[in-house]
Amino acid sequence: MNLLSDPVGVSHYLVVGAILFTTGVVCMVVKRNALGVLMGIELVLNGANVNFVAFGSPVLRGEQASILGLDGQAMALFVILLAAAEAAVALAITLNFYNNHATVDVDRADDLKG
Amino acid sequence: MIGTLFGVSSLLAATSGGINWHSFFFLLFALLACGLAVAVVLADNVVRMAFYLVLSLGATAGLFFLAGAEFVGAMQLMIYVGGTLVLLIFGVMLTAQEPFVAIKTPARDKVLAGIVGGGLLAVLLQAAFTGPAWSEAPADMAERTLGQVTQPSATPLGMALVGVRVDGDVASGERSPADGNVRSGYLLPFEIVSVHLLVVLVGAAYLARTKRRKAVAIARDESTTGGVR
Amino acid sequence: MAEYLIQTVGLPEWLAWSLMAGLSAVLILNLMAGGALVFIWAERKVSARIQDRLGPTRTGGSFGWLQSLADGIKLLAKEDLMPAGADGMLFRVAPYVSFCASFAAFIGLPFAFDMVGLRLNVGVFYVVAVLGLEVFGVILAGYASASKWSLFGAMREAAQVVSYEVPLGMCIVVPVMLAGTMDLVTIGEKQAGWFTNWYVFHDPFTFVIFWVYVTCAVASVNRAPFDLAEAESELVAGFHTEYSGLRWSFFFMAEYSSMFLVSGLAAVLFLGGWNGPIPVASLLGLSDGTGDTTGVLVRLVGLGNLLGKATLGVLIMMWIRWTLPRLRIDQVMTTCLKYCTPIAAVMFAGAMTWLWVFPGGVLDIDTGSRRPGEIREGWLDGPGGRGAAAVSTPSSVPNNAAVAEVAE
Amino acid sequence: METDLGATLSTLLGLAWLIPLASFAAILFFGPKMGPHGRNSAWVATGAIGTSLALSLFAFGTWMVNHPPAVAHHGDHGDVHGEDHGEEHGKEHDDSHANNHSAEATNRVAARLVRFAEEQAAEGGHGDREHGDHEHDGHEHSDEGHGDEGQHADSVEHGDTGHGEKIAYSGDWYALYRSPSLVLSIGWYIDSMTVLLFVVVTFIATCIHVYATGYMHDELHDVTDHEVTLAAGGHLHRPGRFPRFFQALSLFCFSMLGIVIAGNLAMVFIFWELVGICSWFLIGFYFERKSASTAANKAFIVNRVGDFGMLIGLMALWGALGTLHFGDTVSVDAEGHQVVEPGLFSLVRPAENGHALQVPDGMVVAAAANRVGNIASTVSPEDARAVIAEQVSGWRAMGMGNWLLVVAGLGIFCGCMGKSAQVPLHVWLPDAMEGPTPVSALVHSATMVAAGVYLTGRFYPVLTPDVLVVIAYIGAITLFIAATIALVCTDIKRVLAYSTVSQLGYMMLALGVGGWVAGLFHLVTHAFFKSLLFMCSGSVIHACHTNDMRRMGGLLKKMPYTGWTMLVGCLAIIGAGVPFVIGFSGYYSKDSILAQALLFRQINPSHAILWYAAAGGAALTAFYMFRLWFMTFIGEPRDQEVAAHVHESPSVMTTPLVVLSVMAVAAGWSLGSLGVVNLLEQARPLGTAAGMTGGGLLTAAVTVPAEAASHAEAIHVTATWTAFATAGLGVLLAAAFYVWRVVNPAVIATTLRPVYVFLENKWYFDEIYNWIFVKPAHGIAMLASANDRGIIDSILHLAAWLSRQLAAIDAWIDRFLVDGLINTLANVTWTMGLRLRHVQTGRLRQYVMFIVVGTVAIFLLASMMLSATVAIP
Repeated sequence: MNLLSDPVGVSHYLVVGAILFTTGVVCMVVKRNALGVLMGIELVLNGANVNFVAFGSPVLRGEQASILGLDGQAMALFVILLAAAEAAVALAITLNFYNNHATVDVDRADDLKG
Repeated sequence: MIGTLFGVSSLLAATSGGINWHSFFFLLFALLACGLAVAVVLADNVVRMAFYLVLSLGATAGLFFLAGAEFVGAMQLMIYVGGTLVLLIFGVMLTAQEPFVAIKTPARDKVLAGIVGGGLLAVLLQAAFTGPAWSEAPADMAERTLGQVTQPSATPLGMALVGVRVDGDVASGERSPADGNVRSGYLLPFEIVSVHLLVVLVGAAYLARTKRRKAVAIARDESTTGGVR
Repeated sequence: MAEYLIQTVGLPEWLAWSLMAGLSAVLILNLMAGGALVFIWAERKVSARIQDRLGPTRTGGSFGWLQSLADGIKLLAKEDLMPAGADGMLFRVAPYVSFCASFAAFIGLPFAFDMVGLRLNVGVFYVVAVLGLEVFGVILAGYASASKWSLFGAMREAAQVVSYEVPLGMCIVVPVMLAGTMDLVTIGEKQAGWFTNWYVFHDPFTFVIFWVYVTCAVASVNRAPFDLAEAESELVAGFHTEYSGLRWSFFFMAEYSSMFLVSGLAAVLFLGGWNGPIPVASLLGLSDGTGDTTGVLVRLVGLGNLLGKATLGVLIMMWIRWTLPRLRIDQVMTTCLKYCTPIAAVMFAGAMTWLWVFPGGVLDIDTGSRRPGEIREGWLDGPGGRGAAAVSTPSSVPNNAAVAEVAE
Repeated sequence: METDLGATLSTLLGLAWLIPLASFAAILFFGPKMGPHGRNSAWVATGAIGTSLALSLFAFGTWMVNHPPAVAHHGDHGDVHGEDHGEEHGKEHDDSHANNHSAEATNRVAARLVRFAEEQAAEGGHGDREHGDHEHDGHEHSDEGHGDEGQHADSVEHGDTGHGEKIAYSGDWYALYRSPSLVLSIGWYIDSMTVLLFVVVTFIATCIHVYATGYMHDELHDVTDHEVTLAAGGHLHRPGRFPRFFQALSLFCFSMLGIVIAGNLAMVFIFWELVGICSWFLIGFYFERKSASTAANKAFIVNRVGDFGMLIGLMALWGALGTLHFGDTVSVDAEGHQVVEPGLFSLVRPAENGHALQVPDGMVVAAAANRVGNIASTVSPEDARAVIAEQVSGWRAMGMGNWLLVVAGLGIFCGCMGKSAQVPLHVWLPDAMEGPTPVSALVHSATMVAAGVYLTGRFYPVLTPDVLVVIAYIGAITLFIAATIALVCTDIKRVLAYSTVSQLGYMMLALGVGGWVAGLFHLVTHAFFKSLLFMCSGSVIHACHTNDMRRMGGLLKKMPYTGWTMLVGCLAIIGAGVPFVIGFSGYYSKDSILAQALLFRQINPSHAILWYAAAGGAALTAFYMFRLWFMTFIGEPRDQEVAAHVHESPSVMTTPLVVLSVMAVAAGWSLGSLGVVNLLEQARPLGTAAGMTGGGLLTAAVTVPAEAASHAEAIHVTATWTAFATAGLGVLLAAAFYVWRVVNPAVIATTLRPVYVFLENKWYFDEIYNWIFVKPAHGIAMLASANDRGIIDSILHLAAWLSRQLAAIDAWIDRFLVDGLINTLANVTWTMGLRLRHVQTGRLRQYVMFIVVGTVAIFLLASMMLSATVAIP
């Protein structure tokens, strides 16, 4: 299939979302830096957002989208808001972690391990 | 500017056929977003990670614009990028001293992550192409002018957030603001989210307040006793 | 304007579009580059006048009006140095990030009716968001330079901009609320007619909040007295200490163009946009809504109006810069959090109440333009809309036109 | 208007009734926190009862304004007859009977009966000639009696509130229990007697509260009780109980007022028991003292005996009549028209019968149970009712159910005997003097013991002549025995206690011989002067720290207030006064009692003994009261070290004395129509104005004369002179013994040794009871306990032993099987936990990994399962 000539459908967006999501997860897994983990989370949420928007998009789905209306976009909005909130708290936690352990290495955060 | 570029694109489409410019820009932004996301994973330096992240998010915003979700796009730019900005600042603050700029991850972790991620990606992709309804574009996709706003989304979104739905179902006809029984929209979630944000701000301020002395003391005796077991 | 070319001049569609594309791209770019040159020159003259000096006199004639050009050439000729410890990639990219940010912001700014790079119905939002990205480059620069002065400058800038976006947003919400849309073009249209329709004169609250906006705008483009990012007395040159040559000039252009941008935004949001204080056109019975020659001319006049207003704003910023001393960082924060934000909040509430008490405005002058409420419903005419629910309004003309084009 | 007034009065009195309860609760919960040692609880209680007094006075005023009592003009013009328009009046009365008992009709009937009573009084003794059909006679007499009664008759016509009419409001506040057969409710029955007694009770209670704040001040700090010696030796040392005292006092006031306002017998019974428990608290206030606790228990138990009889009475009434309400209950049924459910009074004295006493249908039917059974078995239920209804009058003529009425009356009176300490249940009252003196003054002289008399008065209309005669005899015996014992007592409070008993006997006697007003009148006056006397004695005891009169003497100079006020009290109780001119309160009440007794004797010569008892009792009263006063206040102090530190009591104690002495003087006077007598006359139960003839069950036929008749010149004068003479005689004797010392009491005591000892031992009542009841009870109890220990306990022990053995086995099972199971389980869990602990590595990234793997796994599983259904391209 020729990506340039074929019209773009929802699943293209889904692919992008999937990639973003996976990258985010991998980022969370790989990074030992707390901030890196946070960025991973942002990516994951972002991937989810892509899917939401794609499903709700009138451009991509034409008349089918009119049943959903703008639900997809609204969901995306809420995700973004909550992501902001989550970032704030997570950063505060990170800062605390840094204050207590003088590092941002999440592998060192195992005081409660079994 | 972009609009004019779209103009050009449609021109080219008219002349040399073949290329669908919507797909073109989609490809552009998609590649940017995914590539930069991968870059985020691969980079070791926190600040660079943040930088790539911001660009990736920006590209995603572009995707949103393409998908006709301008408001979400703008929101993405404003909040996500702003939030990541703060991330960046923290990264700079916390990793100003050398050892933390790059915390190395053992290779086997990376490999493991790669495998797992691959599995996940496979699953997701499989899901993405499962639904037949998703894979093909709407009929009028081909001749729709690029950048043409099929339906402005800001006002209906705003009205939905304050509890009046004028989109979607209204179009499909079975419900309309005229005959009262409109879905309540997102008034309640909206309120909840606003309160939630407030709480989060307060909580974050509380968590992040400076209490260095005590913290250090705790850290020390934890390091001596080796933590609580 | 593409319609004009197509309908009157009779160019083929693709040519018209491409012309328009090139035209607007060139316009914006030149606006930024040339504007930067002009403003640098103007800055020199203004500062000189304020300090009772002459400023540049020789280069290129009596006014030294080629001074900036000479500087530009010099900068082009200079070598781009990079510190050894710098993070090369970021160091290189940073200037372009800032520049692109302010450039992209211009896309959303209307210079006259429908004379806008891309008409977004979230225009204001878009512009502010993109403008906020400019600081990004600054921080990258500060970090990448591997110099503590730069880092300090960048940190200050970050803190300042991030916190000043709060009152700025509040100020911007007020005109949006009055117009009932975020579409800058529509906002501009609604202020058509006599200058009493300008939102700055809409009611006392908007008048006050306009000045709050000015303060926040100055702060968010970190001009004096808020220019802590490059506090030459403390940090050698702030975030661009290590920069030289073209990269440095990109920062400079970014700064001046964002100055121009916020001034333009102020003009569109509060000062009636491209509408003059006296509605000459509508008094003459001309309208800028039409695609024919008169329409284009009227729009050009509007363009003049807007540029004039924006320039005036920039000059005022210069005036402020050379008049007021620089604030300390804590004073900057105090100004934002203890003064601007509360005042903005109160004024927002006040304006809302006012709108609720006098829905049609206090003295109901016929602006010869649309009444509130019509345009707000304009989106309903779109494909997903409610069909014949609302009266069709010129604001939705471009869409329909585009659809028409597609049809033929 | 009446309902309005009823509501007003019920609200006022209800509040006055409840406020003490509030103070009780307040002191109960916060008493110790009220100031140091709960000093302020006194003010709380006093304030509460003061408020009640104010409310009661207000209610009193309201009553006076709405129903001004008419001057009771009596038989003194009963002998004049006029011949004029009587018939149409008679007719009117007849047809006025037709409509249901509206207030109008009852008024007329009442008026006629009063006039009939006057006639009968005029004709003196031969009232017994026409008994059986008062109704007819009543008509005739009233028809004749209209000449001089014209204006009065008219006033009756106009429904004006003249005397002889009964104005009473009754209603329910709240129904505790409601069933078709029984309604237990908190209700009110308010007539002038209620209002009057409210004023009296609250007034005396207020005085005594004030007095007690002074008297009980010892309790404000830790007390060393010298009358209690501990086993370890030494005296009891305990914290003060100031708040507790006033708490109990408040509760008592609440209960007493409850009895007074009660609207039905059930409620009366409830509060009856409440006052009982209050008096138990208060007698046992110094419960560490053996004597006090035993006295408290004695009082309570003896009262229980009475209450048992009362319960029987209640059962009889309820079982036969199905209601315990005094007044009629008017309710509005579903159709919206009034339904009048007759109360006890209108059942026993129905208006159709001219309020003459008749056995209510219920009782008749109950008595004729077997006949009713026959009827019910023969005819169908609905017309069985009709048959029974027409039979009832016949059965009543046969005297059926009469005994049931008598049982009811006697039962109720049993309760009254217990409460009012009538022989043979009088033994508790003297011992009750163990309580603090204010308690004796309030509870055991003025109010609670009067409750019995009050109830008898309230219940009066239901009492048949037989019961009345019994009451009269009981009263006479009581008054005589108590008086004789009082002659020789040396404990100042006991003298007063016995005088109380004997005065109560007087009241009962008065009621028994038909002197309804007289009895209750004496109740009121006695309440005043007896509480006065007790408080004086309390003041004396407070000063001398002893009760023994033989150690007192010559205190008059030391404590003038107490002395003189006590003299007033004594004069009041002996009924001193200038004959026919003026006198202390006791003068009026006692005269009316004597007069009634005399009248009774004239009508029924066979019962002359009652009259002699009354007259002799008067002499004895005078003697022992003045013996008390002389021994205490006159002559030389017999015990120097007592006399040494005697001092007048603080003003907080003397002020109530003065106030009460004023009342003791003036309570009997009546200014125009405003007087206790007229008020009571207003409250007289319907139909009791007339005489009654009956008996046959317990006594020979007897005629209870109409009280009005006792005001006839002949009787009145004789009675007054007798009272005066006897009282004077008594006083002179006392003076001769203890002032002039012409006679030496010791000599008399030795010469009449057996009598003296007999009296000193209180007629050996306690001993007799001890032998008859207590000892056998102990014996039986011992048997029972022996049986208990010997047999039952051993069985129980065996069972216990067996179950222990069983339990041992169970324990083994429990320990080794059940616990073993549990423990193994726990161990397994523990070890598993130890193993699984290591899964919790605390490594964030690992967790994320797990999540991802889990997700993928789930997805794969799901898709495998669904692959059958969902076609995956």
